[in-house]
Amino acid sequence: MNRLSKMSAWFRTESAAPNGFVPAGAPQDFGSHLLREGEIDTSHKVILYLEGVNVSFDGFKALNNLTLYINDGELRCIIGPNGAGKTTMMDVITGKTRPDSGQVYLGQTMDLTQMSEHEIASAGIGRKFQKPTVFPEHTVFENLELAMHTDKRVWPSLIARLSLQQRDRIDEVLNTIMLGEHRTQRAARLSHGQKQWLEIGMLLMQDPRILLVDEPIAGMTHQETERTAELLSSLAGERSVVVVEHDMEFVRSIARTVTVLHEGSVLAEGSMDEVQNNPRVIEVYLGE
Amino acid sequence: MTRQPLILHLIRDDRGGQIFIGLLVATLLLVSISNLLMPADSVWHLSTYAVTLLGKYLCYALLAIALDLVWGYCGILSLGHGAFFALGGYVMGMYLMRQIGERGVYGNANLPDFMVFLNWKELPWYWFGFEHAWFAALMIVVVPGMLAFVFGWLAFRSRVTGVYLSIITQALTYALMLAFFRNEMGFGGNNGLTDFKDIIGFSLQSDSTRIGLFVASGVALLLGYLVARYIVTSKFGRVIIAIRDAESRARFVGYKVESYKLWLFVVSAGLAGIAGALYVPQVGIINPSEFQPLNSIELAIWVAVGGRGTLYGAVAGALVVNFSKTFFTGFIPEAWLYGLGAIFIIVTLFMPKGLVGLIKQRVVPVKAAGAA
Amino acid sequence: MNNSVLRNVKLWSTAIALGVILQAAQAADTIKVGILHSLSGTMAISETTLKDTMLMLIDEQNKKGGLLGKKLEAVVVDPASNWPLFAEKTRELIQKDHVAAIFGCWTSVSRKSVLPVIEELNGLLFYPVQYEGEESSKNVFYTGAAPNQQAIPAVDYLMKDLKVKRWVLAGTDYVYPRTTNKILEAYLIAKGVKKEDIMINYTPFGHSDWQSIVADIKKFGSAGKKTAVVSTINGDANVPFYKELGNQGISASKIPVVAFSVGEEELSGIDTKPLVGHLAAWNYFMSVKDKGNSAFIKEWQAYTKNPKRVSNDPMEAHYIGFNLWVKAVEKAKSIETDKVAAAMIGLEVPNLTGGTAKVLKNHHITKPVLIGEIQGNGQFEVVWKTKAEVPGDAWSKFLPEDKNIVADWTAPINCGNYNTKTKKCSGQNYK
Amino acid sequence: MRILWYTRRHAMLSCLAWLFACLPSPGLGQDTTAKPADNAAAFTQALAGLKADDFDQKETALRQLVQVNDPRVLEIFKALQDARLYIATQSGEFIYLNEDTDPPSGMKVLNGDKLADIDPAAYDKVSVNNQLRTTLKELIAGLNLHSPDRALRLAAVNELVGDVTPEKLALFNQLLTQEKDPEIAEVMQVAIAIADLDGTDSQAKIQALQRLSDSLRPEAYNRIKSLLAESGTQPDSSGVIAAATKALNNIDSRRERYRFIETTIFGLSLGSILLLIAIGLSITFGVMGVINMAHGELMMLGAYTTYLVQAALPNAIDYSLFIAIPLAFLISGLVGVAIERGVIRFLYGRPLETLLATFGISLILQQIPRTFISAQNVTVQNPSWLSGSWAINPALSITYNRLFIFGFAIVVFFGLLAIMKKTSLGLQVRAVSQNRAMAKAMGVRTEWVDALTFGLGSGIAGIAGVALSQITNVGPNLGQGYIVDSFMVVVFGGVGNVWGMLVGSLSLGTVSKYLEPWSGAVLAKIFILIFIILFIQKRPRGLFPQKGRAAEA
Repeated sequence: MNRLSKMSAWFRTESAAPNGFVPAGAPQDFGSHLLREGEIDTSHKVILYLEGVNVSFDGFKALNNLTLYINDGELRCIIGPNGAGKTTMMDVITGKTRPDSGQVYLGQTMDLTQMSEHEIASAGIGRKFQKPTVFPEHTVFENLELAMHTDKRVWPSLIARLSLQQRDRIDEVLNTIMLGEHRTQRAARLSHGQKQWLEIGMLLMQDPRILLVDEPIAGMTHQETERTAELLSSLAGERSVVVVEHDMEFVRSIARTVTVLHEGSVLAEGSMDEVQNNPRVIEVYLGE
Repeated sequence: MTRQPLILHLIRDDRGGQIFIGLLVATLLLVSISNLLMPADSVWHLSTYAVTLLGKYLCYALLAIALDLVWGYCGILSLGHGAFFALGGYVMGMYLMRQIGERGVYGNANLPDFMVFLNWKELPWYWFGFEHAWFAALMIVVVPGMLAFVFGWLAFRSRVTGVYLSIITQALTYALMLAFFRNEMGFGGNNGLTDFKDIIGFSLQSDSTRIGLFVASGVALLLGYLVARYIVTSKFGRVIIAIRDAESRARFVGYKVESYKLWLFVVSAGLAGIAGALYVPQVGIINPSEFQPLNSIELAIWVAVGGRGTLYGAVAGALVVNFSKTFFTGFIPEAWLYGLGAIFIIVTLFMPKGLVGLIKQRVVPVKAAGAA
Repeated sequence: MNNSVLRNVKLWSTAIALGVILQAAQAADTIKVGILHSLSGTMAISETTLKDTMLMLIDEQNKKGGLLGKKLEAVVVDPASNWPLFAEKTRELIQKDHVAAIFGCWTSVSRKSVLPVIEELNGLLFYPVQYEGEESSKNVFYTGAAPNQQAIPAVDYLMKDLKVKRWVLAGTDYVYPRTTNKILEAYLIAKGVKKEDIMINYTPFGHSDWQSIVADIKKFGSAGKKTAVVSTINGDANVPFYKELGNQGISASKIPVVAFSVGEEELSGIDTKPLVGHLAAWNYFMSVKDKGNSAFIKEWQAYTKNPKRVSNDPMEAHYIGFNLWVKAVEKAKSIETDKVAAAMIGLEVPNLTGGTAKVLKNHHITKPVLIGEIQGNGQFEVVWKTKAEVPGDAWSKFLPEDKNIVADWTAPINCGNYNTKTKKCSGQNYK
Repeated sequence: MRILWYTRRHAMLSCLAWLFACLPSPGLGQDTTAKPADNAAAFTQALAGLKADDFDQKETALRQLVQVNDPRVLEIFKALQDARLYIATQSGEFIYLNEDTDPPSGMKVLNGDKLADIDPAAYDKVSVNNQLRTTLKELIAGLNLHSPDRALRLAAVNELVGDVTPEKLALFNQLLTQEKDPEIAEVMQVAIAIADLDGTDSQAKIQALQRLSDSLRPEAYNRIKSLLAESGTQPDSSGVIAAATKALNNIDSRRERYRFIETTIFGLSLGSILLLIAIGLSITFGVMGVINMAHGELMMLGAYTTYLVQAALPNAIDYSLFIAIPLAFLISGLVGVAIERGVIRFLYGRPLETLLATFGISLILQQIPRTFISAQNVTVQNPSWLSGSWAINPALSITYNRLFIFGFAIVVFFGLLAIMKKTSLGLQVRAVSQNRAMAKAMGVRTEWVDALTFGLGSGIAGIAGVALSQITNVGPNLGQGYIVDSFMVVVFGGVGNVWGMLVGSLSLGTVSKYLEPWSGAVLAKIFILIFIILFIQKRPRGLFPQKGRAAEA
């Protein structure tokens, strides 16, 4: 617990200057706010907007007029049966899938549908996949190094050397995800749960404003699950966290607001209790 | 981290590379001495035939490194790398053609023979400047690099990967081959460019020039290796391996994958171009058959035989395959295709890590045991 | 230009040549003969036959007691249809195996690739295939036809005997067809043929889809004037071309095709029945009735153990070239390149069509020109023949840029590319 | 200009021969009143002329022979055309030689006596050259004008269109009145109309031009063109020039239209070849994800199968394809199964490595015919029903072999479609390709399905080879020429999408044929390649991509 709180404290201090490496452009006037380029405008409290998003594959509507808002600093859980469009929604937010129609905005100003994956990632959206994906041929340490929030363009990478500060950061995250003694091991040789943790670690290294976490506890022990819940909860506030999860117990343990997706659109939204008592939700879940 | 000279730093953890560099430097010295200083009838004398042959192989080895860089480290199996090699060769060929001057068949100082023959009245614009060595030297990397840039920019931006990329790179080199075969293109058609006389003032027919070219190839190979080694040991190198293993992960972490691929592809094309440029004066001819898709496939085979993703493995592969090719074509000309075909199958089936992997398996454990 | 460099080149090459000769003199008790023909790759189709021919000839010579009291030894290498490899293998043959002479090459590009090496090392090459001319090297003897020994007589025949007024010059896009067509175009225009009555078409190697081109030829030929196709289409592309011709109903009596690259060997891959009457111009046909020829064919078929094996023009060229070389070595009593080359000029040996082949000062030989019509059995029937042998021209008289150039490897000129106006010898690496 | 050593032919003599042969004759009209005795003497005398070595003398003899009204003449002419006419070296007797029998047999020309067991060495062939062949054709046509056989008459009339001289005109007019067959009559009318243009009557000319303006025959077109050229800039008082210009324009526009149709047909034909070579690959590559570089060599095996079938059954060339097609399917298919079992099954999921291994296989397969048959190309004959072309009209004809390949490609395509959609194998193949593990769990024998699928793709490559043997070289290198093309088609159409492949191959074929007239064949091909490279950038998954989750696996 101690480590964790230290962790999130570190996040807070560091994030005072997010995207620090981005050349500071001339202040631009967006309405009443003065923003620097690359900065997320959360002046209306909402950090992520999805409005009327539609996606279809070969006639199958994966997202159907989906409208969803995530507030800045919120921890949101998204549940729904298989095929409800949870993963597709994440794909749309991270730029992997382009919506057929609809708007996706980060803050007031950034149109995510016009940005590529790496731009979205640099703008501050981090994602953890359903199936843990790490870089198998790299060591745990290198995995974290690669994920680190720094200038990720080609030329800087060619001459990049790790500073002491950066090494400390990696060490810190290594401790957080309890992979300290595996730091020189190839990621391919980690267990499933360890890979999950490594991926979460990479997410932390990225220092994102929004964390999209897809089924984080699959393959984790009970203890690990608890730690994950703790970590995610501690992250919320300064960051926004969106968790997709099947495990209701886990959702209950962390959730403040829950959104239920069904057939590509929002079926219900509210606290866990409200949602669980919603007759339509009951129908959908029991009907299966 | 202690400060070390860059070169030592690059090969510090690279046992294969150390051996490779040692062998390469030794070969360069021994061959030069044996060819130039030993009398022709001495058993220690190495004939110019052997020197040129070795020089050619060194060029192939550099080409193999270029491919290993993109394939072994970034998973881009280009089946059109022969095109960059050939383009580098053509640039060199153009320079050498311009050096012929009025010593050509038709004695025209301004036009290469084949242009006189095709009744061209003046030099086409794209031949301008190639009489200057510095310009040609620049173009050797710029021309293949430009092609790689345009092609890569289109391909990587639209996420053409894997098999598709392999096939369209093949289409690229095939299209170039057809284009260069056309006499109207102004590159000598099927006959290509040949009958070179001298290079930066040295006669191409003298032994010392040949040794010079041989040494130049060796040095280019060495530098190419070190450049490649620098790239793969930098953070850039870790990123491209990450891209190879989990491309979308790399994107979501925030890397602009297409830039990395593009940059690597261009560098690799430049290396291939240098290899081609050194190859041409040693073999004395460049013609469109160098663009054959078959050549590029064979190149992939060298790398696979040697072992991907180690750089020195690619060098070993290029040397082994080509030496056995030379040996078998002289020894059992009718049957060598069977042998070559069998090698490809055996390597892919039983030696997924190539010769290098095999040696590592066998030798390293023994060594480790001995040390303990 | 840079004279000192040139002198340097000469100095070096002489030194190397001397070295090579010294080495050659020390060679063992056999005389080695290099055979440089592709045994794999695209050209294997044509060149393998020539390798076998050479082996047979060498075998035969050894049965007769060899040469200068020594046995001949064939050194066979495979340049694998790879042009740089031709140069490499030439170097290997001369420097490693110390061969006395090389018989080899087929395509122009392979010869061009070998040329600098053979000149540098002062070797001897016998080149057996009809080619584009525009070349005469001190170290090469051209036993195939130059353009004036094939193309021009054939066109004369078409013009005079078949009254052809409209011409399609169809070829594969490389230097031999380009040169031949260039010479022919100049020749036809000099003969009063209008430009619009000449159609020139180039196709890539191995072209297989001839529908549009044959349709074009058909259209071009339906303009009311007698039309003929002069084909310099190479190798593989011929089969689909002739098949398309036959299927689109272009018979020889409507639009005859005279080919310069289609011989018995190529026809053995084609069903010739629809092609009867189309023409080919060569210096030799298997069907020529001659004692020497029938003996040669008999021996060839016995050697290959195939009673149906055909012979062709480049084989005859090797036959002539080999006999010339043997004779020259005997005359020079040496296998040194310079002596043999000097002894070659003026030598005569019988060819296989009842005449004699004489070596000219330009390193080409005299050859008769024969025009044959394709028969249903895959053979040619001679329908026309020059009265005497035609001497081969290295430089064409019909090309303006060649007008003043002569090739003469005897004193005082001693140059393959001598300009009679400027009195300069260009394009040579040495004198 | 240089002296030509080889001047030989003398136009003079040949002109004289012509005059001698033609002058006293009434042209094609045969003098039926000549006495038999005179005829016999004239016949033998004329026949003796064929013994000459000189082709001009032979031609004179031919023209003399045709004057003699003798039924044997036609037979002699045909025998000459087919190179069956021989002369006994000793006796100088003419015979027809039949080399198809064993031993060769013969028949005497003069009296029809049969000769069994002939030594061909004792006879010399009466050789003909092109010039004589042309003459023969014309003379035979003249003789056949009266033939009762409709086909012969039609061929004769067709041959003579454009050659109708004023003397022949009367004959044609007379024949026309008797002709019952509308097709022949129409050709005759065209022939007469062309001849009419030589006359002086403007009205007749204008009428003839009106008739000709419907004709697509090149003879008509050329005659009208030359008529216009002759009249030059003279004032057009009679309206002939106007009529001729109009007729020419009319023909031109129709020709243009047919030219377009022809190009389209050429394109479809090329496309069907592309389709055929790509179908097999679409299975091995598209369904199984194996980059089969040996695909071309499997086609080569099919082509060699055709050769072997023809070599084994030299008398059944016409049926050879029907034996070769199933056999080639079987052979290539078995080789395919062997490749799959021996090599590829160890490499699933590593597509780039299948590329390397199959490339090795292709080298070995290429060398096999070199070792066991020969490095040379081999002869594969076209069955007679595949030779020649279907003439729709004088401006448009389709060669039978192209037609056959088009039909064949379509049949194979739909055959494959049926296999994939209707049979249990097809179902299993699709199941395995979509979800291997699930299919396995459902009890599909995936290994067996893999082998059969690969065998199926290879077998189809084999039958494509049979088709290719009908239009191109059969040699060890056959496959290499097609490998890049076949990959292009599959990639362009969309991997794993058969309909995409159909549309892709046919459109690539036609586009390249439309390009060819103004760019040439090579540039057209380069453009197509560049187009495909750019196209893949735009649509990385081909013309008809698979979408959704399955596509991302």
